[in-house]
Amino acid sequence: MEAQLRKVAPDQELLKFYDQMFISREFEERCAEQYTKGHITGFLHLYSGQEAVAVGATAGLHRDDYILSAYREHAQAIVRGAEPRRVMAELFGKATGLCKGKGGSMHLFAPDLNFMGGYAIVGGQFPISVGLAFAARYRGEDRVAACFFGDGAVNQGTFHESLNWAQLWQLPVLFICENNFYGIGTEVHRSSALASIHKRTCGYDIPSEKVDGMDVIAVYRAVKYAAEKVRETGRPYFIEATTFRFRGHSMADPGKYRSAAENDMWKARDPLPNYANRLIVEGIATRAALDDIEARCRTTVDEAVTFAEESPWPEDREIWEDIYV
Amino acid sequence: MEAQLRKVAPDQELLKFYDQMFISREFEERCAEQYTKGHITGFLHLYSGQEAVAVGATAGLHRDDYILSAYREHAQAIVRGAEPRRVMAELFGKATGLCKGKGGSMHLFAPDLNFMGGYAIVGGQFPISVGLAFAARYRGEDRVAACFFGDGAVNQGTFHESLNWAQLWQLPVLFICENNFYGIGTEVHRSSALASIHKRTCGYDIPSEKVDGMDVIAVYRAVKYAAEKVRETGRPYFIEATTFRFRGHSMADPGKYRSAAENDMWKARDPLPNYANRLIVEGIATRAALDDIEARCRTTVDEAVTFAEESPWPEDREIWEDIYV
Amino acid sequence: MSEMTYRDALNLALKEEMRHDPSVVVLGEDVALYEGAFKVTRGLLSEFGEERVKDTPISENTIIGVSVGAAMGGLRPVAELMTVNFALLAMDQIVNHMAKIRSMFGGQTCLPMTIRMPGGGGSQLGAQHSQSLETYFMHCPGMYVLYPATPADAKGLLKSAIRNNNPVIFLEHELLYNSKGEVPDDPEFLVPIGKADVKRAGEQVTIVAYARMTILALQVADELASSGISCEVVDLRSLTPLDDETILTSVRKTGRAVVVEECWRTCGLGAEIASRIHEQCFDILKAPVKRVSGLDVPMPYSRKIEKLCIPQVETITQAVMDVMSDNY
Amino acid sequence: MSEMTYRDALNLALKEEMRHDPSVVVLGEDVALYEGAFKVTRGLLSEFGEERVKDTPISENTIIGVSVGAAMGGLRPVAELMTVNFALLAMDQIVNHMAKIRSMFGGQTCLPMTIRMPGGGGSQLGAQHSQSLETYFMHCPGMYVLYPATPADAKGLLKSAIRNNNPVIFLEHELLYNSKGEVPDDPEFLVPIGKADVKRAGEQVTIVAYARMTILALQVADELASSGISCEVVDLRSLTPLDDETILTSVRKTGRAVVVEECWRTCGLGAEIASRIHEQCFDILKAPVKRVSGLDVPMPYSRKIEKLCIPQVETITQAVMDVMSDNY
Ligand SMILES: Cc1ncc(C[n+]2csc(CCOP(=O)(O)OP(=O)(O)O)c2C)c(N)n1
Ligand SMILES: Cc1ncc(C[n+]2csc(CCOP(=O)(O)OP(=O)(O)O)c2C)c(N)n1
Ligand SMILES: [Mg+2]
Ligand SMILES: [Mg+2]
Repeated sequence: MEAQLRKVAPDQELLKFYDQMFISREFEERCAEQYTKGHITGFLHLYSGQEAVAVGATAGLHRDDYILSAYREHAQAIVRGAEPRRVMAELFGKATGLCKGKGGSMHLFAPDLNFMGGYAIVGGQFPISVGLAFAARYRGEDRVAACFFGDGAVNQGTFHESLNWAQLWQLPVLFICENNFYGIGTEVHRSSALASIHKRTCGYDIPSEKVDGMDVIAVYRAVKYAAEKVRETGRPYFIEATTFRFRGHSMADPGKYRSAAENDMWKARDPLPNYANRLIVEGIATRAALDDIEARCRTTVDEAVTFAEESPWPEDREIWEDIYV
Repeated sequence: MEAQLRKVAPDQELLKFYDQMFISREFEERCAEQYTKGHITGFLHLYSGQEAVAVGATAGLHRDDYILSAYREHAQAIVRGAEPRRVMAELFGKATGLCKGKGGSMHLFAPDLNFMGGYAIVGGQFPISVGLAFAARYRGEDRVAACFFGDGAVNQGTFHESLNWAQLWQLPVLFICENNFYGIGTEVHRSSALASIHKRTCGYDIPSEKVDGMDVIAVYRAVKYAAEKVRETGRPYFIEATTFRFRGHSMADPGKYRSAAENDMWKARDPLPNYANRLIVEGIATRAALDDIEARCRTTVDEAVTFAEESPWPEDREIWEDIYV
Repeated sequence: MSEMTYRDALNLALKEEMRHDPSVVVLGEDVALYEGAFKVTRGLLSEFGEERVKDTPISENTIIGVSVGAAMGGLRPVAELMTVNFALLAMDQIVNHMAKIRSMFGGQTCLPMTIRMPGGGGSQLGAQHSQSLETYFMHCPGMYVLYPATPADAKGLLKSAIRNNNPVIFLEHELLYNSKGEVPDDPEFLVPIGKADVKRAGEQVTIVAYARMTILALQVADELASSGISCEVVDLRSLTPLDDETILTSVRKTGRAVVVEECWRTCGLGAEIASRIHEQCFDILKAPVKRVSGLDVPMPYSRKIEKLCIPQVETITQAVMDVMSDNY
Repeated sequence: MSEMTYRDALNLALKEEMRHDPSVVVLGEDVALYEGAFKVTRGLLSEFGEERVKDTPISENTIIGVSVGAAMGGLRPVAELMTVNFALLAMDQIVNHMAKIRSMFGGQTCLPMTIRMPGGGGSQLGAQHSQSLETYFMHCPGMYVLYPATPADAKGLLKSAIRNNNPVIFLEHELLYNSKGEVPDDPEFLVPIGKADVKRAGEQVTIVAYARMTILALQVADELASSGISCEVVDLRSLTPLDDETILTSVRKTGRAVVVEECWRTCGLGAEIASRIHEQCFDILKAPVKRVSGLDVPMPYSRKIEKLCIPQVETITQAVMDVMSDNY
C-alpha cells in the first residue's frame, strides 16, 4: 500500500517534487534539441525517466550533505539548486557556465551547493565520496556524503575498495545506485554475477535496501531514512533505486538493445504523469496548478537556452587558468 | 572429530605430505641463513608456518591445474615439482635459476609444471588466473586455475573484479586465501570491514568455506572437494585457509606487532610436528622413518645451496634477452 | 584495392584475423551485442558467436589481466578498452604485468595479445575523455605501440599486431574513424611493425608525425608546396619500436625537422624524437628540431578553447616556417 | 644545522607540518602502527594519534581517491604509497582525477594534498618493484613533482609540498634513506618548489640530474676534477615545474651538457631536458646533449646484471668524457 502523500510531506514540498521533476525532464529534452542543432557538442547523457531518483533523494538529504554523481548529472545539479541557465551555458561551452565552460555536460560542480561534481570515469566518484565523508567527520561537520552511481559502476574495483573502506573507517557515506538496468548496451545480469545489486553489500556488512526509483515518494522516504541512519550510526548505507532511462545511453545511442515491450512497460511507469495523477487524486493540486508549474519550468528552460546562446565564449587565455592555484 | 588418516589417502601419499612440508620449511630456513650471509638479496618473504596450505592444496589439485601465487611462493613452486636447486639458484640470481636469475624470490615460474607464477603486486594474480581459466575452458582443457593470495589482497579492486568475472563467465577458478591474519603489520580486522574473509564471496554468489590451514589433511580434503566442485560445475569456488607465518613479513620485518602469546599459540599448532605426531600415532610412520625423510630433505637443500653457490652469473647480454619474442 | 573508412578497415582486419586463427578472441565493454562504442566490432558477434566475442563488465584492470592470462594460456586475445583514458585504470596490468611477464619469468612464456584503444582529443569531451596517452605506453619497455593514420595502415598494422607474439598496444584516433582511403584486398596484406612510412617525399624540411597529426602534416605539406616549401612527411605508425633509420635518413636529407605530437608537450614523445635527431644529426642540422605539441593543460571542454590545446594546421605551418627561417 | 639521514629529515618534516597545521593527516598502508615500510612515519602515531595517522587497506586507487576527497573537503592529506610501483594501480585517481579536478571544475576547488612514494631501482627487487616512474608524473599537467637528493632538500621540499595548495607528487629514493647530511633546524626552513639547485659549480660541462643521480653526478664531478675537467652539477629537485632558467644559464656558461636519469631512456625526462637545451642553446652548444639513462628493459633481479641497467659513476663519467671530446 502506498502511503498517503500528506502523511509524507507538506503540500509545498510535494509540489516542489513535481516542479523539480518537471524541470529536469524539460531541461533534458531541450538539451537534446540543442544537441541536434549543434549548440551542444561532445557526449550528452540525458536523465529523462530517472527524475524521481534525483528529486526524491535530494529531498531526503540535508543541504549540507555532499552530493557526487557520474556524467548523467544535470538533474542532480539543478535539483540541488544550480541555476539551469548556468548549467545550460556550461553545456554550450560558454564562459558563464557553471565551470566556465571547462567542464561540460559530464563535469558540473557547485561547491557552494555542496554539489561536489559530476565524474566521467565510471567509478571515479566512489573514493572521492569516501574522502569527503572522512573530512567531514574529521572536522566534526554534520554531513553525509551521498554518492550516486549506475548499475554498470558496481563492477569497478573502486566500488569494492570504497565500500570496504567506508565501513572499516565508519564513515557517513550514503551509496545510491541508480539501477537503470543497463550500462550502455549491457544489461545488468550480463555484467554482474549477482544482479540484485543491493545484495552485493553483504561482503562489507553494509545495510542496504532496494526502492522503486520511479516513485519519488518512495525514494524520498528511503533516502531520508537512510541518511538519518548514516548520521545516527556514523556508518555507510546503501540504496538501490530501480529506474529506467527513456533515451539511449547518450545522444549517439539509438538504444536498439531494448525491446519495444520493455520500453513501453517502463514508459507506463513514467514518474511524472504518475506522480501528477497522484497529486490530483489526493487533492494536493489541480490540473491547472500543475499546468502552471509546467509553464514556469518551460519558461525557465527557455531563458536558460537564450542565456546560453547569448553568453560569451571563454577567453583564449583561460586555457592557462585554473590549473594551479 | 578428525578423520583417520588412512581413510584419507594411501600411506605413500601421507608420507609425501610430510616430506613436502619438511622440505618447504627447511628450504625457507636455509634461505634465511643465506640472506643473512648476503647470498640472497632483495625482498625475501618466507613461508614457514604455512606449509600445510601449499602441500594440502597442491595434493588436492590435478597436475594439469594451474597454480598462481604471490611473492611468498617458494614452497608452492617446490611442492608443485620445481627443483629446489633451481629455485635456490634463482634466489641467488644465478643463470641456472628457474627464471635465469631474472625473476628472483618473488617471481618463480615453471610452465612445464603449470606453475604460472609468483606475482609481487598484491592482487595482480587475480585477473591472470581468471584469464587462464578462460583459456582452458575455451580450449576444452580439463583444468582448474588455483589462485593463492593473502588476507591483505582481498581489498584490492582486482579481487572484486575477478570474483565477479569468474562467476559471471562461469570459469573454473579456485580462489584460495591464505589468511595468516596479517598483511605486513596490519591485522585483518584493521583492513577488512568483514574480517571473516570467506564470507565476502556472498556478493558474487560464489560458494566458499573456511578450513584450518595448519592441518594438511583438512586443507587437502577441502581443496580436493572444491576442485571437484569447480570441475563439475565449471564455476568458481573459494577457500579460506587460516594459518600463520612464523617469521616477519619479510626478512626486514622483526614482527613486533604480534604478541608473544599470539606467536606461542600458533607455534603450538605448527603443522609439522603435529602432523608427524599423527603419522606416528596412527602407525603410518615410525619416528625413524620420519628422521629419514628429514635427513633426505636436508641433503636436498644442502645440495641446492651448493648448486646455487657454484652456478654462474647471467651473462651481461642477458639484459636484452627475453623481452620481446 | 577498395575504398573504405579507417573504422571499416579495422573491422575487416579483426574479421580476417578471426577467420584466420581460431585462437583469436575479442573482448571488451560493449564489443559484442552493442558492436563497440565506436562500432569497430560491428558484425563480429553474429559471425563468430559469443564464445569468441565477449562483452565484459566495466573492470578495465581485469580486462587486461584476463587477456594476459588468456594469452599465457594459449589464446590470442584482442581486448578493447572503450577509450584510452580508461587505460589509466589498467596501468597495473599493462605496465606491471603485461610488459614484464616474459622478461621477469626468464623468457619462459610470451603474451600474444593486442589492446585496442580509441583516443585523442578534439571532440569536446572534457579533461577526462580527451587524452593522448601514447607516451605512457612508449616509455614502458616490453610491449609494442602502434598508431595508424590511414585506413590501409589501420588494417595492415592491426593484422600484424594480432599475429605478433608480443603484447601490442594498438591506438586508434577517434577523429579518424570516418576518414576514407584505399585498402588492399589481399587478406595477407600486413604492415610491418617498426617501420615508419614516408607519406610524402620532400626536400627542405622533415615533418615527423603520427596518427591524426600525420593527416594534418600532409595538409600542411600540401599548402606549403604552393608557397615553394618542400616538406617530407614521415608517418611513424609504429611508436615502439621506433624506426630511427627512416627518421634520420629523412632529416639527413632535409637538415631540418618539426615533430608533431598530439600528447602533452612536457616529456611527450616529441622530445624523444627530437633528442634522437639532435644526437644523431647534430652536425648537419640547419636549425634545432621544433616540436608542435598538445598543450600542457587538462583539456578544456569548450570548443572555442579546446582547439587551442591541440596542434592545428596553422600551428604546424607556423612551426615549419620558423624552422625554415632559422639558420645556423 | 643538524646532521641527519634523508629518512629522518622526511620524518621531521612530517612531524613539523603536523604540529603546524591540524588539518594535515597522514594515511597509507602500514604507516601508523608499523611506522611505514621504510620507517619514514616513525613516531607519528604515538605523537598524533589514530585520527591523524591512519593505516589503510591495500587499495591504492582508493588511497588516492580518498585523499582527493579529503583535500576537497578541507583537509591536507599526505598519502604514502608504499612504493612508486603501486602508483600504477592509482593512475586513474592521480591522472584522471587529482590532476584535473581543479581545472575541469573551472577553478572552484583546489586539492592541497601530497603523495609520498619511495622508488628507484638497485635493490634486487625485480621488475615489478624497481621502477622509476617520475616521467609518468611529469608528463601529466595539473600537479607538481618533487624528488630530493639530499636530507636538507628532502625536509625543505616536503614541507613546501604539504603547505602547497596544489597536488604534489613527492618521490623519495629508497637507496637514499640512510644517506646523511646537514639539515637546517629552523621549522620555517622551506625549499621553494620549482627551483633547481646548482649543487656544484663548474665551467666546462653541465650535468643535469636529480635524486640519487645527483649523488652519483657529484661523485663523478669530484673524480673528474682531479683529471682537470670542471663539471657543474644542476640538481633539479623539482621536476614539475622544471626550472629552465637554472638549467639554461648553466649550459650557456659551459656549452655542454649531460642529463642523467634513472628512468627508462625512451621518452624519459632526459629527452625533455635535452630538447629544451637543444631548442634554447643550439647556437652555443659545443656538442649535442648526451643522455645517461636507465635501460629500456624490465629490471632483471640478479645484481650481476641489474647494475648494468641503472646509470653508474662509470657510465656517467664516460658520457662526460664523450661530450667533452665532441666538438662542433
Ligand atoms: C572507467 C570507464 N570505463 C568505461 C567508460 C565508458 N562508459 C561510459 S558510461 C558507461 C556505462 C555506465 O553504466 P551505468 O553505471 O549503469 O550508468 P548509466 O549510464 O546507466 O547511468 C561506460 C561503460 C567510462 N566512462 N569510464
Ligand atoms: C599493490 C601492492 N601494494 C602494496 C604492496 C606492498 N606489500 C607487499 S606484501 C603486502 C601485504 C600483503 O599481505 P597478504 O596479502 O596478507 O599476504 P602475506 O604477506 O600475509 O602472505 C603489501 C602491502 C604490494 N606489493 N603491492
Ligand atoms: Mg545503468
Ligand atoms: Mg597475510
